[in-house]
Amino acid sequence: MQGLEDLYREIILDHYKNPRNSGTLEVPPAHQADGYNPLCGDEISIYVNYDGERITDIKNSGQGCSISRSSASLMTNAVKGKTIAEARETIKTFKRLLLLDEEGEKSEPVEIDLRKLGELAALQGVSKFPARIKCATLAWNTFTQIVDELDLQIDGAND
Amino acid sequence: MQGLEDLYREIILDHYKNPRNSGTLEVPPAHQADGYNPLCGDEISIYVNYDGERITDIKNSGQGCSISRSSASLMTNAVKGKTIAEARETIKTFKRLLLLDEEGEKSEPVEIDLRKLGELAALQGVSKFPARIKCATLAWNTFTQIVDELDLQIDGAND
Amino acid sequence: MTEVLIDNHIDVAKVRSDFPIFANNPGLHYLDSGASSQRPSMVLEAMENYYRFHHANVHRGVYRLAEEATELYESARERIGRFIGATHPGRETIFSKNSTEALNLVANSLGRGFLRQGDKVVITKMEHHANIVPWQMLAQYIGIQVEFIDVDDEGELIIDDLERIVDGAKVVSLTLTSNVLGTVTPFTGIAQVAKAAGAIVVGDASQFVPHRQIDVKSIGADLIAFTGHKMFGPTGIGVLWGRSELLDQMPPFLGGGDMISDVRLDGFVANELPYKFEAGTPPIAEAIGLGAAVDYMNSIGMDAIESHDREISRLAYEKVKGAFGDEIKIFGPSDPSKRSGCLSFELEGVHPHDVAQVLDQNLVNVRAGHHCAKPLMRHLGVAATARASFHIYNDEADVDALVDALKETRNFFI
Amino acid sequence: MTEVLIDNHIDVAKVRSDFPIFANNPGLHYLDSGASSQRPSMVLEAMENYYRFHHANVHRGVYRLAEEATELYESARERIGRFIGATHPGRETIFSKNSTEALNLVANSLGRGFLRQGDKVVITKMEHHANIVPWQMLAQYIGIQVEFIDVDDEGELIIDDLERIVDGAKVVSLTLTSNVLGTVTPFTGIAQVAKAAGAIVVGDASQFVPHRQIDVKSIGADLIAFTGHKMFGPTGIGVLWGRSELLDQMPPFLGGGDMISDVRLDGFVANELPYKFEAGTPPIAEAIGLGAAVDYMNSIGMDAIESHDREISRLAYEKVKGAFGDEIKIFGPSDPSKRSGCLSFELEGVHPHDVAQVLDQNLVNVRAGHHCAKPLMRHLGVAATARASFHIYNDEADVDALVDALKETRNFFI
Ligand SMILES: Cc1ncc(COP(=O)(O)O)c(C=O)c1O
Ligand SMILES: Cc1ncc(COP(=O)(O)O)c(C=O)c1O
Repeated sequence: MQGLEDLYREIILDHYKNPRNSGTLEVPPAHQADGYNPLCGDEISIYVNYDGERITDIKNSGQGCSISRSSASLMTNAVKGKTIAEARETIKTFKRLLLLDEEGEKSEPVEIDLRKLGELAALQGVSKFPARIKCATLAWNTFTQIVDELDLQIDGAND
Repeated sequence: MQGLEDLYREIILDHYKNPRNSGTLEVPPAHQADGYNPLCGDEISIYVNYDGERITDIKNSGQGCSISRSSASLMTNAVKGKTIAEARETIKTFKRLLLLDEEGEKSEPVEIDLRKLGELAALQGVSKFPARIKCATLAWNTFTQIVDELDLQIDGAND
Repeated sequence: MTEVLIDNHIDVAKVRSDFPIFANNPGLHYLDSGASSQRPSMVLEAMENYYRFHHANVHRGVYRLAEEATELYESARERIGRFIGATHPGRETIFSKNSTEALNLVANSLGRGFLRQGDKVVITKMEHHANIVPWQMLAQYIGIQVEFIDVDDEGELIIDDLERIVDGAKVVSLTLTSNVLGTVTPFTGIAQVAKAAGAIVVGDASQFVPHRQIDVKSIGADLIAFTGHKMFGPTGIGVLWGRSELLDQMPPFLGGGDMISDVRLDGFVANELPYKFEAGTPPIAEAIGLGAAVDYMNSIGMDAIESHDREISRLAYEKVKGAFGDEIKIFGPSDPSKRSGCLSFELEGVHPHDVAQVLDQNLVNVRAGHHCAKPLMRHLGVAATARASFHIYNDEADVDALVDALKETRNFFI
Repeated sequence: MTEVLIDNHIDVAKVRSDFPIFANNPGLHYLDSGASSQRPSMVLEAMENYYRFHHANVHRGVYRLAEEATELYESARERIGRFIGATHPGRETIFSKNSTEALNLVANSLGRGFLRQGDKVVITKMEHHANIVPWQMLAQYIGIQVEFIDVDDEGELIIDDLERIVDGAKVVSLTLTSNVLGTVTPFTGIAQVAKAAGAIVVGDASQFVPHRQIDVKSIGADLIAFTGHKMFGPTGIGVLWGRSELLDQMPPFLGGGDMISDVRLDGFVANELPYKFEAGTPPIAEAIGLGAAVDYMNSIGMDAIESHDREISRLAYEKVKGAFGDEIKIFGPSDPSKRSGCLSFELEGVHPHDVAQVLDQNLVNVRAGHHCAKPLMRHLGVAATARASFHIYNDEADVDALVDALKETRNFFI
């Protein structure tokens, strides 16, 4: 069995107790997506302002456990200011960190440069707690919905 | 385990090979009821002519195993010429012989006078073969439908 | 460590020795029987014995193995039917795969045979999803109206106004014990009023049957559902009991083998009870296992089981409340004598998921989540609770372990 | 007594030693695997191990036991899905209680989401009731039209005119192997024509999967049902496989816990695959047992299992036909190489029920009846047949015992 410290790193507890980017944005102009974790009842809403090039602002609100809330906080920090392509790259790296493939299924470990990840690296321990993976991915999957939506709009605009 | 002779008594094989009262009667005036054994696909039709007092004629037709066909043959022999009350008495005795209560559920043995039963007694061995009880009772349960119907008519007529 | 639960009713140490999971997981404090109980070895042995000596498909075989299998299967039905007080155990006891399927059977069959657009079905806000979603599906497909009996701050149903609520209802369906609050509902009283209003009364006894003697004849229900795995039986089996007069009128639900008496190209004729509602090869080994579970419960005694349930529910409430006071919110009746089976709570400042995680490190197993009762959760104003739930193998040592682990949790997060 | 089946594929003696039923019933000639197979001890041990060491309810628990149970359950799903060649084993493999429920799920879900009054559904005259009655219920409730592909004297489907038959059909649902005739249907060919006509194609693989390798990706089906207890698994479990694109569009069938992602007072949101179709506590131990059964089949090798099936089907046909000639009527293909799994027959002048009874006295277990295929029986002009069915633990000695016992039957009755 894994120790609690593997799961509840300092950074996680800090983001849990002092959440970043919490709140809502006005929709529209902001894009909103909602996510549920049917297993535990956790709920999240993600709001994104996008200027056609970058994610200029991002907020989240919801209810959840320390893992799910801190993951949302870490995620919003990680993608704020990024382009869609960069955000997708971050999502991909995060999934690898949790030993998930792009579909979110369990996969073999892939080498990742933890230093490049910054604070996100704190979520690595979650991979050892299968029941908590869904907590950590909730915010990310919800954010992915918005990214997909923005991609569609961009495609549409280019048509 | 029980020997085959317990089940397939001479009388049973005789009634199977030389069925009595087989055929149909014209409906109306005859009363008809059909029965299925959903477990094995056996089918039976019973036809009864009733003169207001007695069962003046009874016939049966259908498909079935030696137990089901011989039981039909024995049953028609046993109730032909009887009043409704007498026929009910015979049905009751037959059920007891197979260790069934009036609902057709398994019950404790009750003393019965085998000599009074005549040929019907040959069906006693069936009680030791649970899977075959439904074969033996098919004709009887189908006949009971007609008896019930006649009883209703009598009640109706007396109103 | 702590004094042992004074309980003359049940010899918990002996009971624990009947359940192999405890010998195989030393130190385990299993407090999740509300989700699924453990199995005594007699239940496992009954199923093993069946598979190793007697297995064949039931009902249609003329040979000895098939007769033995049928006899074991039907005898389990009889014993389970008698255990709940059925008038005709052999006809009224229908095997399903779990409570959920039993309740879906009820909703679908009534939906096909009895309910029309606009008809009112009354349930409660404390129902498990198994007794909500099937009715919502009927609302979607045939347009029935689902109405909810409300819940007060004590976790009790608000029934002052019951006549009005059930007025005109075609069906009233409710739980006998809440799987979240531990509330035992005044089922019989509600059933009387509902019947007087002409409704069919359905009871979800999933959490009741494992702890309390039920007598289906006298509680006023027309239909009762429960589930094997919460009462020491295997997974893969549930039971629907119904009054045979009603079951006889209800159209079948699943179609296939065994539930028919004839099939032609242009239609089928349904079989008699109970087979009409058992399509396909039934859960044979599972029924035999549940029969053994019921024998086991009888051998312990339903009186003793109920007394134990009352005592440990009270003890858990008092010890946890005593240790944490206002730092903890316990859902459900504050009168511990009204509680059965479980203790749902919220430790201030710590999410239930995190509570369960830290408890697990201390080998204390509790469930965290919405417990398949999201409408109730929203009513309580929470997304999730932590829930400790009990059975006859739990004692005061388990409660103490819970309290100790909760203290550690608090220290970790706050 | 007789020469032993020359079969390089399977060491039958070794296989029999894996199945406790044979040691516990000396002399048994079990020829009813078409109704239900026996279980090897590895399957029983997998379930025992689960109950004794790891049981808890799946999916919702944060603690170790619940994680272990979930891992065992989901790993069984993965292995079963891979065994049938699913592209997404973890999403497309849905557990039901048996084939029958899987087919009812299909009919009901399509009935809710895809079919309207007057829509045509094509099945065949050789279907098991499980693939007839659910459609007849839809005919009753929403007014679909059920049409039947006919069967010829060789027990084969008449498909000369297939384009016309499936023209405009919304669903074409048929068996891969007849449980009465032993016919292996030209499923893939039919599926192609049906797909070209725009139909959803459903396969009942209940009798196919136990004997033949299936690759759901390549056979042209959208949905495939099969059942655990015929393939060495426990009772109480079946499988529905479906293309995930289709399953994603299909509305849920049973409502309750696990199949939702949210429930509010006024409605619910369905969960993702596969949970959307798994309401309530699933058959956890049964899935684990079926996972072990699939491992067992892999360890024997599906090639060897198929070769054995072909060989024993041929041998039984030839020996029985050889011994009784015109005194026996064997149903299904007269080309033994076209047969799989079973031999249905009528011994002239003796009712199948009586045949089975005398055979049982000789410890030869066969089934007698309509085999849940009454429309086919009427087509064959019989009320019942006797059916001997085979699996990997049967060999030539079983066939010889069948022939000897049939001789005794004839002498007794004629
Ligand atoms: C072809 C076929 N389909 C469906 C079934 C139904 O299987 P189950 O009774 O396990 O649901 C059977 C088994 O009897 C079968 O042989
Ligand atoms: C009150 C109640 N009803 C229904 C159910 C559903 O039981 P199952 O999952 O066995 O169908 C449960 C169990 O979670 C329950 O607690």
